Amino acid sequence: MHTTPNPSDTPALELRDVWKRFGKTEIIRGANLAVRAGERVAVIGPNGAGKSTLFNLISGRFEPSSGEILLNGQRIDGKKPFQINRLGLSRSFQITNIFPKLSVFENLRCGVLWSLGYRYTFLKFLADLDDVNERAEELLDRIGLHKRRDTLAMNLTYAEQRALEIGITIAGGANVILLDEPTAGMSKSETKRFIELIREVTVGKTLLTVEHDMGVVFGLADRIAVVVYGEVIAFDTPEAVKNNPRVQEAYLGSVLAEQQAAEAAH
Amino acid sequence: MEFVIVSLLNGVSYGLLLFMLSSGLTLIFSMMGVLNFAHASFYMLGAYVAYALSGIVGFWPALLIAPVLVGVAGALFEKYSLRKVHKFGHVPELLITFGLSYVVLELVQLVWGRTAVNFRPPELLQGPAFTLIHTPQDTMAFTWGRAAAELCQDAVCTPFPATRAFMMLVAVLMLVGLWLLITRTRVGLVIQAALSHPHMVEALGHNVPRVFMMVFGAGTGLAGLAGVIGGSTFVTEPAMAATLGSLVFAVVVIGGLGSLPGAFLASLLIGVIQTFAVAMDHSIGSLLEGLGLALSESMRNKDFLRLTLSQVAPVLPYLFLVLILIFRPKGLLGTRDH
Amino acid sequence: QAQSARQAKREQASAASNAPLAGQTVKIAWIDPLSGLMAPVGSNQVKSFQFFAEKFSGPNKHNPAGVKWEVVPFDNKLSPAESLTALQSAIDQGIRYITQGNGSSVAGALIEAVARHNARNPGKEVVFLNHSAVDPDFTNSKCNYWHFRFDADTSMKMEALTTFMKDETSVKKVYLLNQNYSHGHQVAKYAKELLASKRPDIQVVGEDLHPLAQVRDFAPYIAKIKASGADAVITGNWGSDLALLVKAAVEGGYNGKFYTYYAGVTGTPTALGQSAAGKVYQISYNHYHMGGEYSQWQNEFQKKFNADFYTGSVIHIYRALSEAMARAKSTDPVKVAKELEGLKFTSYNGEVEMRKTDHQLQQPLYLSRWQKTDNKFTYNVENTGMTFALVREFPSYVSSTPTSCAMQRPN
Amino acid sequence: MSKAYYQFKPYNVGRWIIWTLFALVLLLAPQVFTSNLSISMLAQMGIAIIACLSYNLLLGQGGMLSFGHAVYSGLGSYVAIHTLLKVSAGALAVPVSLIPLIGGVAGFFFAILFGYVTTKKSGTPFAMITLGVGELVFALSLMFSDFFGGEAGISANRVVGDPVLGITFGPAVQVYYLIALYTFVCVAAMYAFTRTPLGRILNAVRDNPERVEFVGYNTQVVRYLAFMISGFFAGIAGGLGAIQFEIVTAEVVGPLRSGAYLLFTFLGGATFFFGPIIGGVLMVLALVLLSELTKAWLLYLGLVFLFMVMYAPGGIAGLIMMNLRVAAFGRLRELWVSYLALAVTGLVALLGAGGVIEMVYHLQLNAAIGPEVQYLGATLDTRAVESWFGSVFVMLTGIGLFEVTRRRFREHWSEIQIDIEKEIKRREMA
Amino acid sequence: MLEIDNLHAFYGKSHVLHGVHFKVAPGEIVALLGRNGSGRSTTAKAIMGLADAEGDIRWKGQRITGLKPYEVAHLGIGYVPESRDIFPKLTVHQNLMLGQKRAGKGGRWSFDDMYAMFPRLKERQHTEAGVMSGGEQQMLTLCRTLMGDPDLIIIDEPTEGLAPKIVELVAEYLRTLKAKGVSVLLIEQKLTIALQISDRALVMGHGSIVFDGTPEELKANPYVRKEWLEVG
Ligand SMILES: Nc1ncnc2c1ncn2[C@@H]1O[C@H](COP(=O)(O)OP(=O)(O)OP(=O)(O)O)[C@@H](O)[C@H]1O
Ligand SMILES: Nc1ncnc2c1ncn2[C@@H]1O[C@H](COP(=O)(O)OP(=O)(O)OP(=O)(O)O)[C@@H](O)[C@H]1O
Ligand SMILES: CC(C)C[C@H](N)C(=O)O
Ligand SMILES: [Mg+2]
Ligand SMILES: [Mg+2]
Repeated sequence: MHTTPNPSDTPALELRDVWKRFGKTEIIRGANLAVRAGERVAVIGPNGAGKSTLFNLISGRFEPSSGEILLNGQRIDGKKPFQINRLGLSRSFQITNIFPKLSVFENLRCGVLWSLGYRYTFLKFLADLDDVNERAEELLDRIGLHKRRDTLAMNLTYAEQRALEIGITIAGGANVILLDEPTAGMSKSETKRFIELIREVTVGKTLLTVEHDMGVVFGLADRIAVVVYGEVIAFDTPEAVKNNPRVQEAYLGSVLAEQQAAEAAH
Repeated sequence: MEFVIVSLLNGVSYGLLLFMLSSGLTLIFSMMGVLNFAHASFYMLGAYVAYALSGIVGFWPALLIAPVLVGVAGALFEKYSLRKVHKFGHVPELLITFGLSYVVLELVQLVWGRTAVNFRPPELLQGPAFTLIHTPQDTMAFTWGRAAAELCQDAVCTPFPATRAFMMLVAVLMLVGLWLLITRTRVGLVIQAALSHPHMVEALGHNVPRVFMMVFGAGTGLAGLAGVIGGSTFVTEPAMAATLGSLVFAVVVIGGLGSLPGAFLASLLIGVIQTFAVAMDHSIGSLLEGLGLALSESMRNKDFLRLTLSQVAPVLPYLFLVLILIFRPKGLLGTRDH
Repeated sequence: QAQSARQAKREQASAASNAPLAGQTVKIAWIDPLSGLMAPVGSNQVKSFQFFAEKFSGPNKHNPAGVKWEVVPFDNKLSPAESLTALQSAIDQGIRYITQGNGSSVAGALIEAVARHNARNPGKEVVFLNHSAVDPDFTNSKCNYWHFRFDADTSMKMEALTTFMKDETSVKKVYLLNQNYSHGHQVAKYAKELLASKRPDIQVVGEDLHPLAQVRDFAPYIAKIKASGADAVITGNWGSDLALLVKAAVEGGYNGKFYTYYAGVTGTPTALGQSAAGKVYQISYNHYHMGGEYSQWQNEFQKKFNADFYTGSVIHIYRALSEAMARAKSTDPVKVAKELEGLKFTSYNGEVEMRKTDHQLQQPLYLSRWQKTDNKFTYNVENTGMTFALVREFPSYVSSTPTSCAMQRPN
Repeated sequence: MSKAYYQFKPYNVGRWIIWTLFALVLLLAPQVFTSNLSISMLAQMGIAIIACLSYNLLLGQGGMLSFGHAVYSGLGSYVAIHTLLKVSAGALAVPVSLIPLIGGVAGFFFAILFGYVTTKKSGTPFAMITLGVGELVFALSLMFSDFFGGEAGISANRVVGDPVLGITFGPAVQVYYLIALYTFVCVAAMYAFTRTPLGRILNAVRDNPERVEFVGYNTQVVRYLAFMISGFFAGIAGGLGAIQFEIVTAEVVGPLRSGAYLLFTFLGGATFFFGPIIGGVLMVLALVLLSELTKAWLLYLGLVFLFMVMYAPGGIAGLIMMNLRVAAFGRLRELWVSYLALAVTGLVALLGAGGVIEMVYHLQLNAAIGPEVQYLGATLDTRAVESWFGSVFVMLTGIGLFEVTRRRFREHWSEIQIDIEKEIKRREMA
Repeated sequence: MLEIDNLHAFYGKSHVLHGVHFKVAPGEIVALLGRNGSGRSTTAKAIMGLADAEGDIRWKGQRITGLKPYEVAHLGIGYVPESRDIFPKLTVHQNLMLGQKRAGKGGRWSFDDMYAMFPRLKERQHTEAGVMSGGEQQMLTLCRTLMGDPDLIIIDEPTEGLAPKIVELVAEYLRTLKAKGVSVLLIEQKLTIALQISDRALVMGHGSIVFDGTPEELKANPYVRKEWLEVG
């Protein structure tokens, strides 16, 4: 939905002491986080730290075991994914999650429909919904898939599918966007282009993204949240995080990350 | 008293027959993800093949050979037909077994005709396994085999057929055997893995197509075995597949798709419940009247109120099926929500 | 041998000389199941029809009209809707006589469809010859001018059966077990009514309805029957529902008697086997030792098809139809129907009458018992070494039941 | 932004032509096939088309495999026939032509009722729960004979009320035109549905229900709505059935009927909108005509089905579309000869196989009537070795030649496909 | 050890590899580089018999083109796919068990070796693999293949989605593999690591090999780097 970023001080997204247990194992252990409206946040952390789980909790795929999650000051924990989406939060998936048997255009159109208020209607033709179609065409241009407009999504290359994944995510015009490893599996140049794209489409929006590529992280994020063992152990500017010894020990390791970051800086 | 005992035995033995069928179905489903609509057709095939064989080699060898032949037929079907549609997904797989059930039915009728054949259990299994005797002094007694005629002159004798006892025995052996196969061998793992990523399993060095073929063969072989026993205990006729077919589906889903213990539990439950429900002459109308409500004559004649539990007994499994899917979609002992 | 052959020839010649319709072909559409649950019965019956079509065609003493019979089978899959399509198809082919019998449900649909067709298409009337559908309604509340029944309906059979039971003093408690559909309901209903009037001392200790062709395991029912203390069971069950019931009784040590309608229908005798000897009775308008030509045909049929001929109404139908055609001197269904009403003719079970008021054939009934073949009862049913032995014959007037039919006749 | 998305414009002409043709076919069919039987069959086809299309709203559009679709068409039939009875009793004044709508409302109503339960689930649980509901309704229909009329069913007379413009619905042709009208409207309506937002989201739910939840839709609601709409059209088909047959029996809600919908929808082709139309036509041909032509119809049906699933999982519609694609690239003409050869050899094989099958059936079913079987105008003698030998020989030759041509065809076909792929790539690049 | 000559591969109708040829010697780590979609994964699949292939693939002198995947695996080639393909319903331990070609037959590697390599896996030993994090799954796939005791292991993008620290670990383990005499065909995106650990580098473009040489040579060849790898 087209809501302008929240002007007041209420964080766009806030986690208050969120816990998640699967059976006996505690995956998220009291996570706290407050993301300002319009901010770009990168979430990093070792494998299995619970980054994707955190996204799943926020987007309603899982329900937290305890704690509160607030979107623009409104409680959203316990709500269904579609309810949360309607409140203006959208997400992408680490493992590509599109509509394989629909064309690229239709994929995007599906993403647009609800937010333009068409809901479950079956009394209007899609072809007559000018606003929807215009928006979908525009998205098509933005994610650079115009040439593939009528190709079935399952016939796209991996990179194209990733782009479509982002396209669907931003289609509804949500103002809080979660991206789970958007550039995974992409080559350097593609990654670069992609970061540009993300930057472009999320102007004025609140963005959370999980990434392992330090180049991307440092290039994109205003602030970085570090998740380790289900806790947010640091939430700060990139510089501060890079120099945080706990982060280095738990996540970055030594030289290699430096190198990567340097390489990306080219 | 003997009514309860006999009903219980009847229920359990019928339940065990259901289990023999559902175990093969469960095996195939849990390992290959295929809902084999033609399962009951293999059951029927088992009965007919055994009938034909028993005329040549006698019942006992037929009991062994027929399931093997049916299993081979199943394996061949897997190899030349089912395998080809595997890549198209589950709906075509299901449909192809659907089509097979028609073909099997017609072939059986072509070979053995459209009427029931005279498939009888061997001498050894004819007659009772044991007899319950309710003496005039109101005590209960028990003898193996048939009770002496003079004894039954004034006492109430309730024989329990040997075929049913045999059915129970085989079903229990089958349960144990399957259990060992699944828990003690790696075959189970291979197949479950192949469900999600068949190519990967192959790349790890396992011959997936052969394993699939063998599982399908084993599952249909079990159906064949059930057929030999069910066919000789009840009737061997072309309708035998259709009547049990959807019932077995209900059993398997109630127990939890893919769960062997679930299939076992559900089979027994359904067997026993159905058996006892037959004995209940209560209807909603009689219930209401029991609660002190007076019903007018026209009300009493409404068939909705007149329907007794014993009349609906045979459809109870479907009722359970719907209820269980609503309230516990995993089934009784199922592990996955599909 | 030679003599009888010569005599037959002579008879034929004399029949031919006054066979008014010789050379004409009459097609009868046979609309019954050849697939599904009732396929075995259907295939037996279509054979019966074809057998006698061949036997009776042309002028002979069973075919005074001298027509050539031709049977055109349609598989209705036991479905009323499919039957209507078949009827349509038959009418398109110019067939004016249809016969059906398996399943009163189909018969009901056909009766109405024929009535509608005849009303909407004057000049193209169709006559429905019912060979086995026994719902009494067809000749009572739902009676119709174009329908003629050659079987005996449920009430007639129960009339005869209870007449027999009147003298069976050993029977004190009966159990009614039936299929849960109209035929089963009616058997139960008439059994209760007629027992109450003829043997008020008999107690109906239990009554059960089970779904048609769904039950595999009758042991629970037998346990229940045993527990009720019944010494006889009355059942209208047929097919596997009957076979399995009796089988479960034998195995479950139940020693009571079974009074049935359809123990002789294809497949059931095989399933009954030897252990049911002496326990199972059947009430019908024919039996396996009628003697005379009937027995010859029966044996011939047996030899030819390796199956038993039991649908005796087939013979009635050809006889009656030919008789009526001869009288009408026409094969026009309207004229023939008029002649069929009230027609009296001799068939294998003596003089029978198509009662004018309701189109129900009035005929003798027979009670027979399942037992080993012996010198007197020799016919080997389904090669089981067993047979149905005649126990009692009931003349037409005994089994006749009143009708409430108010027949609407076309003017 | 330019209106480039009006991609349909050039196609619209084609669409007009297709719909006009469809209407013409419906209009003229009874002029070509005039016998009672064929008119009755045409009417049944119309009904089957609506039913199969409504079924495909679930299967093809929504990915919901239902084993109990007959429940909705069947209950629609029952309500329609009861309405008809009420009308003839004078208790209601509804024109006969509107009674199918009442059937539709009934189907809709029961879809609301049962769908609430069934559509909570998807995938295998959905399939199983519909199987359960189907079996249950069928079993109960035989028990509640007040409403269902037991196994004899409920019959009624459709000629009631005053004729409008001389239309009494007595003659079969009048009923046919009523059904044809409904068929046209329903097909159009269902086609329109696939082009609406809900229709499209339904496709999305089929493809990836999880993601749909993340674009704001409640998948359960989507399935439920689709289920109701499907139930509505099924009910209309049922209502038309009631008028066509003037009798409704329990089989209309039975599992066999549900199975037939599934089978023939699939045979026609569930992935394309028009597939079920072919399916509906085939359904009537197979169930009515084939069963009259041969006793082995069930065997043929089963075999055809097996082979179709194996070799043409897209159904007949899939085959057609594949060839249209080839035609679109101008390559169909070169396949012409192959097709002819395939057809001829295939027919020869079928001819032989059919002969064998018919003789076997004859031996099993009517051996005693005589050894002769009428087969496609020829007479085969089941006792003569020549007949058997001949049939088997014809069959084997046919199969052999067919296999040879098939292999050649397959090579050719895949060659063409490769070319087409290349061509597509090239166009994309350009 | 592995020799590939004039290899062509197809997906259905589309022709993806056009005459690929290269060699992998015993105990060698060879990096296969290239842009997205250049056909690297397809090469791996073709070797394993998972894609339609024509041409010559020789393994220890024996021609293996057209063999079934399980036959190739039994000859001693292990494959770690880019899509991970863990078996989601099986536990971590069961996943590893399936890596063994025959139950209980010990090879170079034991369960303990694997758990020692990635302690995280030991912790989650009895969890269903499907719920594990992306990175954990990547570790599991690698170990699973090692359990089959291959002589050559083809690894498709092993570091994707791994935390930088773990990436280093993987690199180290690839060297360990080499030390144990296992050859590695490494398909990688991250040039840094690939060039660090490999003995030889291949670059692929549009379905054929466009460069074959040592990492040093590649570093010194700006044209190839720019044209085929898009890095400056
Ligand atoms: N299953 C498939 N069907 C059709 N084409 C495919 C398939 N898989 C891959 N391709 C195509 O084959 C070409 C080579 O793909 P491949 O996966 O081998 O590339 P890659 O070099 O591994 O790239 P990536 O970095 O994306 O993994 C690509 O153009 C791709 O679109
Ligand atoms: N449904 C579940 N049941 C049990 N454990 C789970 C479940 N879902 C996730 N986990 C566990 O929670 C942990 C965190 O997983 P998550 O996917 O959030 O990691 P991540 O931080 O995204 O890692 P990566 O960077 O590797 O993707 C993992 O160890 C995983 O196994
Ligand atoms: C032929 C019989 C078995 C059927 C029976 N006459 C009926 O009315 O249903
Ligand atoms: Mg993750
Ligand atoms: Mg790749």
